[in-house]
Amino acid sequence: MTPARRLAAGAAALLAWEVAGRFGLVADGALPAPSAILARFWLDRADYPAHVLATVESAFAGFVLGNAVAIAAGLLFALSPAASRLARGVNIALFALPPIAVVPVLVLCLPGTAPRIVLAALGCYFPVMTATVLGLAQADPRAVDLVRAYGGGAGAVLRLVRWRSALPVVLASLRVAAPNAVLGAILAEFGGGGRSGLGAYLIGSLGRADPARLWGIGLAATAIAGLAYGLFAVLAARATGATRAVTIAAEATDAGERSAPPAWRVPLALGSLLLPFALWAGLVSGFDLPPLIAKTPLAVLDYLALGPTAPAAQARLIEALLQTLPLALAGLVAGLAVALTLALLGEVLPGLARLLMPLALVSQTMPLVALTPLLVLLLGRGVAVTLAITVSVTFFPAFVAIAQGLALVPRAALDLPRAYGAPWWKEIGLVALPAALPHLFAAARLGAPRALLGVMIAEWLATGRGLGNLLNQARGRLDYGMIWSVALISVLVSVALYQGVLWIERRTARRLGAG
Amino acid sequence: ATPLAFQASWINDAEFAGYYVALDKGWYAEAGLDLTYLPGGPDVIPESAIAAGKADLTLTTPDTTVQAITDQGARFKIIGAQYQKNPLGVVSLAGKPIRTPQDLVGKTLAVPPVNTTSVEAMLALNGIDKAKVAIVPYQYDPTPLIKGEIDASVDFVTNVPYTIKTQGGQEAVSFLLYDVGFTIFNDTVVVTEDVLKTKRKELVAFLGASRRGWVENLKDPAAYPPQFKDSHFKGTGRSIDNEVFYNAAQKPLIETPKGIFSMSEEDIDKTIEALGRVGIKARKDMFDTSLLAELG
Amino acid sequence: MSRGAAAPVLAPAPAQPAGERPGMRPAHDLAIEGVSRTFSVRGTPFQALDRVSLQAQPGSFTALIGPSGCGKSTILRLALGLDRPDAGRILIGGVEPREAARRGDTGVAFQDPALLPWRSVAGNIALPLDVLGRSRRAAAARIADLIALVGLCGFEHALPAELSGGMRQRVAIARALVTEPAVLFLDEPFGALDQILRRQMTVELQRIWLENRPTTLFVTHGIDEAVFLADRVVVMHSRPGRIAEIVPVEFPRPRAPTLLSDPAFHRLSDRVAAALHGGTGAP
Amino acid sequence: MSRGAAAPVLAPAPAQPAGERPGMRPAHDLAIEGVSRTFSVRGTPFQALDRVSLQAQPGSFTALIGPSGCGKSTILRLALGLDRPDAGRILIGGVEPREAARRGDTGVAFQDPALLPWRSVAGNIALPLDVLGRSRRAAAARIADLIALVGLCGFEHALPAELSGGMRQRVAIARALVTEPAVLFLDEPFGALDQILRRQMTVELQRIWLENRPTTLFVTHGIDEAVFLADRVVVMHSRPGRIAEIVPVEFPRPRAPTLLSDPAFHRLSDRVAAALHGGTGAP
Ligand SMILES: Nc1ncnc2c1ncn2[C@@H]1O[C@H](COP(=O)(O)OP(=O)(O)OP(=O)(O)O)[C@@H](O)[C@H]1O
Ligand SMILES: Nc1ncnc2c1ncn2[C@@H]1O[C@H](COP(=O)(O)OP(=O)(O)OP(=O)(O)O)[C@@H](O)[C@H]1O
Ligand SMILES: Cc1ncc(C[n+]2csc(CCO)c2C)c(N)n1
Ligand SMILES: [Mg+2]
Ligand SMILES: [Mg+2]
Repeated sequence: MTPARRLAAGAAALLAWEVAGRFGLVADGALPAPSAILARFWLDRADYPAHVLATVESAFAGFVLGNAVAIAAGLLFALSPAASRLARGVNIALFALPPIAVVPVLVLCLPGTAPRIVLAALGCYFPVMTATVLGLAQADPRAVDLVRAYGGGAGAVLRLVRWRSALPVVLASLRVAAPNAVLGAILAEFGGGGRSGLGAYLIGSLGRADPARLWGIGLAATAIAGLAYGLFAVLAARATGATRAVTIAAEATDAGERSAPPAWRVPLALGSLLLPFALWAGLVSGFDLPPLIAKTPLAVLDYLALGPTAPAAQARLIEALLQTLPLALAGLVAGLAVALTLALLGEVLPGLARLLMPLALVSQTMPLVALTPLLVLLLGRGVAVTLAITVSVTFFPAFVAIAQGLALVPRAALDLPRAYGAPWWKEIGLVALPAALPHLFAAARLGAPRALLGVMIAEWLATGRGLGNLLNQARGRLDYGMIWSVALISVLVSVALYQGVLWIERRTARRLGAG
Repeated sequence: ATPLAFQASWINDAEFAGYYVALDKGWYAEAGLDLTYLPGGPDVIPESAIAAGKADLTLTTPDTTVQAITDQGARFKIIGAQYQKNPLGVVSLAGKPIRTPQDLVGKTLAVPPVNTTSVEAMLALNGIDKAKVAIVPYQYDPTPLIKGEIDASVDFVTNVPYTIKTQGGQEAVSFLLYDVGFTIFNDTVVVTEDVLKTKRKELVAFLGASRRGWVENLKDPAAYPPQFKDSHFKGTGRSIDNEVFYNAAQKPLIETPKGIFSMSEEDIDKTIEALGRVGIKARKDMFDTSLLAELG
Repeated sequence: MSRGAAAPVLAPAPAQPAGERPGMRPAHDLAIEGVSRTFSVRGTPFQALDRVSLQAQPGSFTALIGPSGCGKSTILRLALGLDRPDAGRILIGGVEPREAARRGDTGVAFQDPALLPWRSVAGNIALPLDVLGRSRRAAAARIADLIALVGLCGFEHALPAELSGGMRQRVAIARALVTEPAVLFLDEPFGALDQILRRQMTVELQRIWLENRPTTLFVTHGIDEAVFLADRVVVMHSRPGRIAEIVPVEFPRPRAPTLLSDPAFHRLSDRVAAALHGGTGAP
Repeated sequence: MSRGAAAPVLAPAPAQPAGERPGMRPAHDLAIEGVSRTFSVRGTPFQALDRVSLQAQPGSFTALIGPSGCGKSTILRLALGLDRPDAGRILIGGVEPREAARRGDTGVAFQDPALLPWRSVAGNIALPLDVLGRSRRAAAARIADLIALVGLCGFEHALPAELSGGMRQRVAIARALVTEPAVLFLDEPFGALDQILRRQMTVELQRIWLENRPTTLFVTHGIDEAVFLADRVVVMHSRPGRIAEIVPVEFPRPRAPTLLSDPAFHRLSDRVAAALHGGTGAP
């Protein structure tokens, strides 16, 4: 697509949106026309600067903090498979903890804007850490051998080869981190009781039943995230160009999630499971939280298994889990399918893909709570809306990871199918996708915890079923035993999904000779 | 002046207008208090704030507070009630009115998470099987109600009819849960027993100054909200008209001849009884009316 | 190596019969007409090819020889449609390179073996079949023959990482031959082989080539190889890359290995060497 | 190429003087003692090396020649500490390979040039300096000399993607020489070069080698190259990879290109060829 045609297509899409909004064609007018959003924005113009500034401040601080920690952790995990294995539980927990369970505790423990910064940082941590580990692991083995042949140790390999190989992957992951940081800040503003920030503006605006205002807020958030996204997209593309291998290394590389030495496997797996609990217990006592709110692991054990509350709690949890789990699996598959489709579209019709990017970005920064009325009007309150919400929270990190993987396929590998006149799907199916397999699996590992979270969000916002609803209602009842239990279960399920993906990945790698 | 931190139960709106009046008039300072006002929000759980010591006192919904005391062993005391009658009600469109609990059968009702207990109580009190009502989550955006995706929502009747009128162009029909048997207070003023012991004087001072603020505010519900346009209500995303509506609508729910915040024996009994019928075991000793008594 | 019955004959009938055996895939002619290509090397333009013209008759064998960096691989990439010339055009059997590639008329071994690390030896050899949508099963015998031809029996299931450099290059040669292309491009296919194997493979290549007589463009640094195999040796010079001389080779076929010690062979080789020396040498 | 004053002399004094010029990095001996290595090729064991022993005197030049897949590259990887033998051991100047590498005593050009795509030609050549923590600035002149030596003037700032196959290989050669190693490993460094350049580089390599006399292990498929450059030619056979014969080469140095047409040279070359032919050929 030429820039002119892309512009035309963009204008056409905007026009269609305008018509749909003006004439109330979508969801009985719950989708506002762009002009209505602009008009509302103009009326509200005095409100925005302070809110935008507050959100930018928190999001930026969280972005810097989260990414710094993520990259440092990624370095550690890349150098030490044991540390990586040990921290896996904590990592997934940080990514999988539902914000609706986390924010009340953050708000209680931390002063001022700290909860916003922490939530923004949490949104960055996992994708960027994963990308760092993957990028470092994916270094060309020939280059690694070269440095080692000159006596270079892990440090020299890291300094001269690995970090530079990781650069495009890490920069690409910052494309994910940017909207996540903005959304994280907004979510904390939304619920945290502050007076500034787009999130605070949003919670006040919800009761107005004015979609134009909500879209204005969402688009302002998108604009903030979009700037950072665009910056890192350009930087990542540049870095990719000069990182892409010219020829193909004969050895396949691993995807970063290396297994630990066999003798250590069992203790590390145990440690990985126990570490989050230890951290949890430590934080609860460290912040001196009242026992009403902050349940210790033992208190949750009591609530779930030993105490008088156990039978009822178990029954409710199991019922909820049975509602949530199948949808989470379906959502994971659907989210990855969308991610893959979008990434492939980027290869085949880059113009169209670029046209879809703003839309994808909106889906990442628009707080779902603002979209709920539109979604339930369009899709009802059943499986459709659940899958839509789940896909929307799952696909983006996976999409960016896959697209980056495809962009790094060595030139020589693609020459081969092209020299035989391969149609695009064969070029991709026979060469590009297999070559990008580590990135594909990294995408799946990113998707797994998100899928569960997505279903829980849908249950919380729209369907009123499953774990999400249980959590939501437990909050209403001040039933902290149940809140912690649901959080615990959702993390355990995420860990299980993650391990499942890892298992498939290992089997595939072994079959393809990289294991 | 002694510092005192007050955790509000929601974002800045007319629900807290009385406190803003007292703040702006300097009546807390006059009463010897250096009041910190903390706005609330969906993730600020008021009971948590006082339990964690972030605030000295807060406003709560009594059902959750009582449950926290009975089930979790929290050491809370209720020392006053802003709403004599809980403003929570079932709101529907005049075109498809829901006037009684019985009308809810077979309908879809949106309920905010914090109010699930109250709604289930109301249905039980009226002999309605909750399985016959499709209860879906509610996030305080009335759009699904206006568009007819749901039949009714549980919301503050002081607030949402305004939106339905301005955005939906329709009249709202509503009934209070209170009026169908769920006779509880709301925005109960709650403290921990510790604070009650150590800051009794300040709490009394707070109640006094706040009562002054509320009396002043309710004299003319249209008077104060516009004055808060560039202070307490700045940037909330809500409109001053909405706050005026809210302020007027809440007037009858707050005012009582015994003085704002008061909890009469009779009303305490009503609250205990209503909660008791859904298994929430409130007791008289959870309510401490002695501070109000000091106000006279 | 027997011709797979499954391979469809897509190309139009050639202007001149390509080979002896009936039912063969007809070879195509290759026409390179005034092709120029300028790259940008770190921002500054670098003319890799300057008006290169070369006509190859159907069923002919052309060797391309020239100093490193003179544009040999660039010509191949252009002829395969992997790159586009700035001026001039290339036609294979009268059609655009990409079209010819789509029809399955071209086969190639790149200078770098470019094996897919996740595919076994047999899988890598079969890749062109997979691309062209031809049956792997029907070609199983041919694949086995090719593996034997390049001396990799017993390594069918080995992955590239488990092969030596020379073994990888041999896989690439087998892959170039698997589709029995009408036009064959080989970019220094024997560069990583020892001299014995190289000689052996040279002789084998002649044998295979005689079976189907694909129009062949053979890039090499070995003058003797070039003279032994080709109908003519195209000598290129560099900076800018251009054709300096075309030396015809008229020994009858099949050529026996004894030809390599024939004085006439040496005379021709010396002529090619002289043509090469006339160039600027390495850039 | 002049010796950079900055390069530290880390190696212990050699048992025997390595060269003529004073202040030079002393060459080390290379001792390969009964080394075996068995790989697993898709699960089945494959013996790549069978009790290979080879002693190289400090300052000696050893050519390693053998059929494709006989284990030449494997020996190099073991000697560089990139892989470990199953039996036997390798010592460089009396220390473990990794230790020697850390000291900066070794230099290598792998069979696959494997340039870092993000580094320019000059940057790639400087990589070993960066690994060893030596000053790039101090070596600037040497790098420029090496770029000229391998005929890449004007391409200093080009990226690997902008080079031809032969040009990339030449970068790898320059890179192997940049540290002026005491022990030099070259794995078919001239495989992708045309014959003229190859000859030129062979002569240049002798010149450079004579300057510092690093102990050199030179893997090649070119018998004439091997005989021209080496003190002795080690001929390997394959399956399992082993040393079949060691042919000493006693022509005085420096050897002039005219040696290549000397009958004595041809006799020796034929002896090497015969030793090679005795092997099993390609696997
Ligand atoms: N990592 C590995 N895994 C399995 N087998 C291997 C591995 N590396 C080498 N081999 C096997 O060891 C043998 C020797 O390989 P090596 O690369 O040393 O050969 P070479 O002598 O360098 O050959 P060439 O001249 O073709 O480069 C080969 O048969 C190869 O299949
Ligand atoms: N993508 C590219 N970008 C910039 N320059 C290029 C590119 N590809 C090739 N060149 C330049 O074009 C010239 C010709 O390259 P080509 O690969 O065709 O050489 P060649 O004749 O195959 O050499 P060799 O024998 O070394 O393989 C070289 O000088 C190289 O620097
Ligand atoms: C004690 C108390 N609890 C909850 C809410 C939140 N809430 C319940 S209904 C409703 C709709 C009014 O806009 C809102 C915001 C509140 N305000 N006060
Ligand atoms: Mg080339
Ligand atoms: Mg080798």
